[in-house]
Amino acid sequence: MSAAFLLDAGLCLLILAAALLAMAGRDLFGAIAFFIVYGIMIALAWVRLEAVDVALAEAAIGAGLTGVLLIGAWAMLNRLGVPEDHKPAAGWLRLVAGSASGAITIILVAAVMALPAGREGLAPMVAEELADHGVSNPVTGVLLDFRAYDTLMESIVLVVALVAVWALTPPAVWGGVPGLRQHTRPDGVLAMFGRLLPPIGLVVGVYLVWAGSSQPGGAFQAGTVLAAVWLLVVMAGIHDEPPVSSRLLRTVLVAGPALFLAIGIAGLGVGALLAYPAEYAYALILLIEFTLTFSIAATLALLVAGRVRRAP
Amino acid sequence: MTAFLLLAALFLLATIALGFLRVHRGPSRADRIASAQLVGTGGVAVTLLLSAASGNGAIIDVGLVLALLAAFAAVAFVKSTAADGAGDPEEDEGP
Amino acid sequence: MSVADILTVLLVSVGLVFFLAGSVGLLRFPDFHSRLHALTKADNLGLGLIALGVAFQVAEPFGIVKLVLVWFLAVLAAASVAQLIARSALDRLPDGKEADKRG
Amino acid sequence: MTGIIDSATLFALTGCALIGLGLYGFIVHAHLLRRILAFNVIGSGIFLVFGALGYLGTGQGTDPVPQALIITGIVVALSLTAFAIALAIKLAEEEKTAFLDDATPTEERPE
Repeated sequence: MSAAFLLDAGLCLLILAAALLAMAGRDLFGAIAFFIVYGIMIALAWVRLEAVDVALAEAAIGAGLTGVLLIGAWAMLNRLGVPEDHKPAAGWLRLVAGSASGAITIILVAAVMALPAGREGLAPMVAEELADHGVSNPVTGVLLDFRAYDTLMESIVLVVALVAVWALTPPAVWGGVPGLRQHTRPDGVLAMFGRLLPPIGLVVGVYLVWAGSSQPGGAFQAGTVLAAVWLLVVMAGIHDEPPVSSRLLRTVLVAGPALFLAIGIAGLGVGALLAYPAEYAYALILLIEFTLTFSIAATLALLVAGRVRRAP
Repeated sequence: MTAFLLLAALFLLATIALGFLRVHRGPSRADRIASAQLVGTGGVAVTLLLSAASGNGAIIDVGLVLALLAAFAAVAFVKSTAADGAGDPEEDEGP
Repeated sequence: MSVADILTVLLVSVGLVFFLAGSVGLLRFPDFHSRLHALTKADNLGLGLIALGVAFQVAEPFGIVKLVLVWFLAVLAAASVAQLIARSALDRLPDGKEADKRG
Repeated sequence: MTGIIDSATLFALTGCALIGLGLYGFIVHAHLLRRILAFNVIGSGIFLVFGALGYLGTGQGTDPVPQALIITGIVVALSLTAFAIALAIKLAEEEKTAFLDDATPTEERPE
């Protein structure tokens, strides 16, 4: 048994333990803490699978933003005095749930084991196509070139999800500011942390999107990091959230998907929807990627901030 | 060298597993969230070792993102413990 | 084995010892405020040593810059969070003992 | 596949177990936040199976096409989680509960 296999086996055990404790832990806050830990472990699994692009996304989202989102939700429910306990699930329900999920797991395991060994995958095809497009990170190539319609749809899904969250706003505060007004001691540790970290986070975010065309990174990872940085600025009380009726904010939110769509439709002129003219492909992909980064950052930050709570 | 680095990463996973116990036992919420952050620090160290083991410098970026966002959950928790859910534990102290 | 490799093995091994000490401290210390020592000191020293050890295996200078940044960010995060959590945990100890077991 | 399983298969099998664990949690727990956690565990289990089956071998990494689809999946899961949490908080504000079966059915609500 090689060291690599032992490491992977240990990592899989920790992933399963974290998931089990996030599912079955008695304390709700403990379950959320384990879910954050679980995100970190999953990010390590992606590193082991040499899927560094996914690892970056999981580190930023699973271990970063989701934790803030869940703890914020837990705190809100706690303050509303919502009981955490309920009548426990009936014995027969546990039995049915256990056998159903057990059966599904066994079917999936059988399916995985039945797959033929030796996979070629689509990597050679992607590498061949990328050769004349200037983007050497295959994942970015897939996201913004071959399967650009997935990415386009996804950037629209994000905005739609935000609109759905905003739709829960009561009429009295419509167009107002999301979340609570955050305040801190001006010379305290949190305010200092909120001033020191964002410049570094901004550099890391820009680095990730810049690096994304030739090595792991890209609009989603960078957008998530920038969103997290903005959330810290808000939590440290340094700057309040903008009102959702702000025209500038709304422009940033739709700029990425709109530009993507416009360039995609213009692609009809050279043959197909979302086709780029070969000589401009690199420049267009970079342009879309940078614009998309800021739209994704704004959308994710507002999704985590939640619905509007204060009048404009 | 690769085998050493991978075994070192495995050793770190074992210390992370010890951290799991504290996240599980608590007893306070502060204990749970602080040990979750400790697991994060261990995770950062694992990414550095894996980067050296595979010679892939981009893996350090994963550690960079983990380290950058390590404090966020704890900050969100600390804010939620204030009376109005939006404060700072240091606000009530004297100058 | 080159000199760089020997230094890596040494530094990483010492780093691992600090991580182990941190985790054992986290488990064995009796109350929350002493457990914070494990969180802030041992693990970040361990991470620093491992980063230094790994630096001997990194070829390009930019990689070393990233390693330094990783360590700086981890120390900054641990120091800030330790102060904030310690403070918020103190608020809930009005008579000097563990008043609120659940947090 | 015969003999000892390789690392990629190990991760794929872990993904299968995560799907089962998440499904169990989703059925057994009634608290909405716990259901959201379970939904996310199922999601990441599916991603892990998908990604691990696309692993091409040491040095070649994971197939870029599944990687790209998983990244979009992770981001969509986050946005749906945020929406689900907003709904759960809305329910808690109006009905003081985080359990769907405690909530007043729509037809019995006063206008």
